[in-house]
Amino acid sequence: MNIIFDIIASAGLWAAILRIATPLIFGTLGALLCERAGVLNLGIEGIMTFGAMIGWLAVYHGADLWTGLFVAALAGMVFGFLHATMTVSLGLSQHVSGLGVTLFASSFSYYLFRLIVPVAGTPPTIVPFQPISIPGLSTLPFVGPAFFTQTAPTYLAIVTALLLAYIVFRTPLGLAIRMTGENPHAAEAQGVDPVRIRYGAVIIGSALMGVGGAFLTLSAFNSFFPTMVQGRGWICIALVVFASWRPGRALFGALLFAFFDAFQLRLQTVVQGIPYQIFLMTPYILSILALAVMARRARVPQALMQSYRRGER
Amino acid sequence: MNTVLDISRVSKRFGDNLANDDISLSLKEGEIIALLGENGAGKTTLMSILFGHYVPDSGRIIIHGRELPPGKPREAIRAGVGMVHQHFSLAPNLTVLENIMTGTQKLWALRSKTNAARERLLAIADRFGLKVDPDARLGDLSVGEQQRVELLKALFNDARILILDEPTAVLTNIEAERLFSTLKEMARQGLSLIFISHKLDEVMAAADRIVVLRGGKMVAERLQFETSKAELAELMVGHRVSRPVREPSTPGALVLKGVGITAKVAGVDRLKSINFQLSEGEVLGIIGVSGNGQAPLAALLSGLLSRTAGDLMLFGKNVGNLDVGEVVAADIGRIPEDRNNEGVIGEMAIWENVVLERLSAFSRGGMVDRKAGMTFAREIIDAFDVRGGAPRSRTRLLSGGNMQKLILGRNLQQRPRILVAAQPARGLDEGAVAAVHARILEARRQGTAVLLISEDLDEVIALADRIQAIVGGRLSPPVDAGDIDARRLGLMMAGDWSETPTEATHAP
Amino acid sequence: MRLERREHRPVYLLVGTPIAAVIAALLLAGLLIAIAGAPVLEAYRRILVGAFGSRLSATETLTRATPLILTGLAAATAFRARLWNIGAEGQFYLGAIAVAACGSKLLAGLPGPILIPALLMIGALAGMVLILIPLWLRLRFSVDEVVTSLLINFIAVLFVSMLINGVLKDPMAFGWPQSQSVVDHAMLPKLVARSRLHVGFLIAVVLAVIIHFVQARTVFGMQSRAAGLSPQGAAFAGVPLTRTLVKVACLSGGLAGLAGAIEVLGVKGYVTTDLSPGFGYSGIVVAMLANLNPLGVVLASLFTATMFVGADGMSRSLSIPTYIADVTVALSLLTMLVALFFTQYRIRR
Amino acid sequence: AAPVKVAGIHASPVENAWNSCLHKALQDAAKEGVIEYVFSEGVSGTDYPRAMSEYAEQGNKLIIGEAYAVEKEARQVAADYPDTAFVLGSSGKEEGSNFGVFGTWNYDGAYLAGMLAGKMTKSNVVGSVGAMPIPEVNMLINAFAEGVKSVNPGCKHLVAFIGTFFDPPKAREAGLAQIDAGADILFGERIGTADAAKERNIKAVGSLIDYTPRYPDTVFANALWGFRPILNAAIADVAAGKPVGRNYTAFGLMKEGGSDIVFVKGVAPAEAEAAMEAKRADIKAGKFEVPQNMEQPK
Ligand SMILES: Nc1ncnc2c1ncn2[C@@H]1O[C@H](COP(=O)(O)OP(=O)(O)OP(=O)(O)O)[C@@H](O)[C@H]1O
Ligand SMILES: Nc1ncnc2c1ncn2[C@@H]1O[C@H](COP(=O)(O)OP(=O)(O)OP(=O)(O)O)[C@@H](O)[C@H]1O
Ligand SMILES: [Mg+2]
Ligand SMILES: [Mg+2]
Repeated sequence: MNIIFDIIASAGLWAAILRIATPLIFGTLGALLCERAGVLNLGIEGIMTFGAMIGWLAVYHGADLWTGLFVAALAGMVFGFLHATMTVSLGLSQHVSGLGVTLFASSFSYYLFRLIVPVAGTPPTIVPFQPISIPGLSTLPFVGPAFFTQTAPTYLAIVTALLLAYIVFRTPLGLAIRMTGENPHAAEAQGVDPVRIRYGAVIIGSALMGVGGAFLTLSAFNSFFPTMVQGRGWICIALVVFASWRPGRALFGALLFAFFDAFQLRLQTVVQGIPYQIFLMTPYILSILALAVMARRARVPQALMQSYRRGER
Repeated sequence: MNTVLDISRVSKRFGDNLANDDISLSLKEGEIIALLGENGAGKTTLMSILFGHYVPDSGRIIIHGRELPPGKPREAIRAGVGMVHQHFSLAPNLTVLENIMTGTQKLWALRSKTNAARERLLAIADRFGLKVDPDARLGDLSVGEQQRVELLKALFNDARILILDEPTAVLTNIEAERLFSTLKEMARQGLSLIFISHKLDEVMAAADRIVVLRGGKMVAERLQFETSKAELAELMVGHRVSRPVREPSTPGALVLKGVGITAKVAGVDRLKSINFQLSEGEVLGIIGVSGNGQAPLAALLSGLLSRTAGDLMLFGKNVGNLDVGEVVAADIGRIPEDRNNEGVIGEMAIWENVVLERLSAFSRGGMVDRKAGMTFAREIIDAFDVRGGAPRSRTRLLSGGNMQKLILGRNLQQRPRILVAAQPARGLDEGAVAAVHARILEARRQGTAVLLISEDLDEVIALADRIQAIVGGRLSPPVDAGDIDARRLGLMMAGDWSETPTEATHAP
Repeated sequence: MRLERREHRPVYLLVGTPIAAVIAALLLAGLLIAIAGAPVLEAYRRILVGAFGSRLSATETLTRATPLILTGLAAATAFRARLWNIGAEGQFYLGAIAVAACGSKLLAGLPGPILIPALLMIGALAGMVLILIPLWLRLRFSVDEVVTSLLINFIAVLFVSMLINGVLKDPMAFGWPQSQSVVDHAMLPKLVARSRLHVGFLIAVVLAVIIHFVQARTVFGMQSRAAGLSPQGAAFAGVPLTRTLVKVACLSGGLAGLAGAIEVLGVKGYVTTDLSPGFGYSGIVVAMLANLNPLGVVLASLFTATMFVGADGMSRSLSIPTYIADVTVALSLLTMLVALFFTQYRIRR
Repeated sequence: AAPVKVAGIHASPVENAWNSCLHKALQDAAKEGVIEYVFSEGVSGTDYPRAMSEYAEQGNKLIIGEAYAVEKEARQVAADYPDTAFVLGSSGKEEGSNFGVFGTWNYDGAYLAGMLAGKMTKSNVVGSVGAMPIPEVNMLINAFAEGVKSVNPGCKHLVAFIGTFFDPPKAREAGLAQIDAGADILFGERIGTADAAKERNIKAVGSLIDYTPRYPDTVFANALWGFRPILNAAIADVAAGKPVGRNYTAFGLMKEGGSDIVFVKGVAPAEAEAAMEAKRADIKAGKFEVPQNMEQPK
């Protein structure tokens, strides 16, 4: 018990939570935006991979870090556009289109990476985002090192979550997005074009996914490796449900998941004799338990995964 | 009065189906037009074109002298067109206010003006006498309230031209009357209205002018005072129709009896100690305002809901809770209220839909007997005049009336001993209603005991031998159809059954 | 521009569009091959050669199609009843590890003709057990099974990893964590000598035919389809929804578990954590390509395997990055999806 | 002589440190004109045997790769193509005349690096981050721990596995977790660990390749492993028509010149460096053997 308390009381744990959570926050917000408009985007895993690759590549070729993030967002948009074309315009199955995008985006990013970056020992590096100490706050005991010495994209992720919450619940655009996800026919009957809303949500959502991927290569690490996204995208899909499609809760969910992960990494170093796989499993198991508790209250967007073709009934 | 709307030579084709064929129509300020036609005549299509849901193949829509760009609901709304859809276009998970506000403000505004919108909504609601709670979750509202929200939506957008697609199909007579008085008030305040209906009474009562479509063509246009129900019915269908009349009959043996039945839905008592009995060759009508327990009663007798108390006697034997299989096996036919979601599975073939509920009879050793199923489907199609489909074609393609005939057919073809029919004629055109009623009376003549659950006074009076009202989950004592008039029935539906003659046991 | 559902599907479209899709995918892949500086036409020839040019490549293509057929069937049967089983990957692994455990120790004493069917059953059972978790969560707590079955994949793979690092670890193994090998007489007979092609391929194809028959002809098939198309309508018609769902889940999970079992008994003989290069996920795509038709699943799997094995071989013979194989498969899936769409719809104006 | 046709099959992308050792050696040999080199990377276990067969059928004389996840099938393929030489990374035994094996035994260097680290730690806690507890990783981490213990018996050694070969950000997080738990020197079996050390301004030890140029002020020692000696031996055998069914591991040992430690002088205390150099000489001379412990480190 004492060990566990020590771990929880260490500022390092909390700083790690924010770091680990950042790509998840971006990814979850992206997936959430898509789903709020009624489109499941299983392309996330591939889009994050491509974002990680292309963002890094841009910086490697001389762009600055923010441009790198922007390039990743743009790439996400391109894949979002592809997914939207297939699911919104053509009304193809959202599962399959998403898995197809993942398959394509990830293999394509490996292929491009291999063509562009010559293989030499370990992959080349860039100078990633550095932690920003927020004056005044970062020197506070415990709280300072725990929460106020992160890199800029981490703060951006949190701001994005709050901003998205505001947009979804407090603006006409957000209402239009929600209506499209609940009943696109009703949206259309009110003069809101569900096709455009869905395109917009999927494209912007995918941009966020791209940024989430780029965080891995531009802040969490400094070079790109194939397969380095390691299922983080799928976690985001689960987190959206966990969050009952609310951005604020998505932020919380991502932090909770990151807590389990950061915690198990620390527990491993002090608790011996338990297979390490058990530690790695905990975040997933706890997510499922949390889902079981939350599910009854969660309100799924009613038109999620339903294609909308104008003039068809 | 000046013309506010001109529909000019509109045509629209779906595949091989010419849904609208060169239709022209104009609407004046303050005028109410009723659009009439059989199921599938093209009414909804025409209105959808007007509102921009569909793009016409040819033709133009002119509002206040300006041509409306095709296929843009937004432009239609801006031009002052409001539409209340046949199938509600609402989001159950959002609040009333959110449903109404969607799309009414600049999409890129930094903040929703929620308070202003709420005030405006309340003001409009007040002006037209349409009370709602703006912050209620829409899914929690009754159908009638949802209808009101649909109207408010249009009014909120400053609609000057209001289109209502079968607004009363799911309303009770009382709700419908209230709606029409609101509509007339609107017309008085200068709005122009087009409404679609199959109910000739309300058409005659509310419309200034009546337009009839048949097979996509406009076949007639009459002023209200120069026509009659009979003429309209004939114009619609193309030949004379008259609803069948119930002949006197003597009921046979008692087949179904419920004593003190109580049932819960989602933890709440929806049926409260009800009593009823039903004999061979008679029709028992259950009348009531929507949402008073009709659905649980139908579900209970269809094998979908268990009772928590009370006895059910089937053919003189006390039975426990029945499941669907047992109900079907006991020769009880069932016509569900919601034909699109319960009655049929649209994506399945017609033959599959007719055998699905009696697969045990149409299978051997786990194998479906397709041949027998196909033959059965063909029999029904022939015997019940189901038009527009072969046994193998998808059921979704049938029109509402034909779908209903199919459901009737699969239940009646094998002469059930009991028929539980919930809202059997809802949403059907005059010809189809007559056909359905004839079938039910035919079954009665052959000795079937019919339990008719309906919100339509005319229907119940026309078909039922005895009538019970359902109010708040309770059943009134039965009254003889011969002794009753619309006024008394109205009172009973409001829960006042003190005047009813006490020829049967009182509900406790 | 507007889409319109076709009333009739002309034969030239049914034949022509898939061909057009393959051509489009190859053109796009050709672009990427050209970027890598390789001769494009030669690359196309090599893809063909790589997939069917020799006994090796042809048998390899069929070998790789085998697990895809089974996971594709798993997805197709579940999706048809609107059970979104994304957990085939985990079920695959659980089926595999169950077979490895029983086939190496517990039942190893049985004679082959009994052992092999028993092991196949055990693999299927393991898959069933795993799918019952998300199913139970859905029935009991109404938790969306898309997410739970997806998450369980990760847990299943970690669980397998734990076993092959622990109790099931092969003490005689050469070091890497791997399960003990199943006994030799538990291995499925080869279809072609000196190749990896095994009887499992035939089993998969026969199962596809059987499932097609079950879905088209039996009471269960009709009920599960009804339950998927309209739960409300099916309930009204007396289809026992829960029971049907459980049966469908067992079938789907069983097929995915069987896929894992057959991969172990047919090819590898033991389990490692890289037994499946995403067969569970590819199965979903294959199923949708096939429009959830079991016979279509066989074709779609063969198509996918052909593209992969062909492009993989091509990358080796032309020395361009291996990842071109996955890119080509992804492109063909995407173009094929679009092509199938245009057999059902047409664009007007 | 004409260059030998060699194919490399890498289960991981060639960025992976271990694969990069092979890849680089093969590329160098190709540049020198000794071999003709083609390769595939990211080849999954399912596809690995096919890649072997295809390369064999394409007429490659020597196939270099890793059998770890496909031991059984790899041997089967070798039996099917008796005219092709296969020399694969494996912890198992050679087989027949054309299936040779090699292990990655750079634990000598890890032991020596441990000797430096043991004397450098101030917190008396060091940490190791590994991918998965496979024998060669275990051996490496155990040797490092053993080296630390030999000079500083009271030093605590933390171990964490991240469960995957490819998640540098996760390796970094694991490293940070160990630093938070008090470690002030990290042994990074995985790339990513040194990044944690760099961020917290502590020192780190690298493995397989020389990480010092990548982390100049952080990585002060590396347990190097060179594949070239193994490759040369295999090429020589193939060229001479000798069977390759033998174990090439020894060519990678320190005393054979295959592995070594490189370190930045002056980072560790002078007497620690001296003690380490003495041990290094002993190992090279065969006077000292670093214990081989394949058990999962605790
Ligand atoms: N989107 C569509 N695609 C294909 N066919 C359609 C579509 N909409 C309507 N139809 C067909 O056009 C015809 C006219 O349909 P419409 O909905 O306008 O009839 P209606 O008069 O409103 O009937 P009801 O009284 O049943 O509401 C019908 O045959 C219908 O099946
Ligand atoms: N399972 C349920 N959970 C919550 N509310 C319910 C449930 N079933 C019915 N209700 C609500 O109870 C009221 C009575 O419904 P009921 O189904 O008894 O009436 P009904 O006559 O069938 O209604 P309608 O004809 O409008 O479908 C309605 O307002 C309905 O929304
Ligand atoms: Mg209509
Ligand atoms: Mg009702």
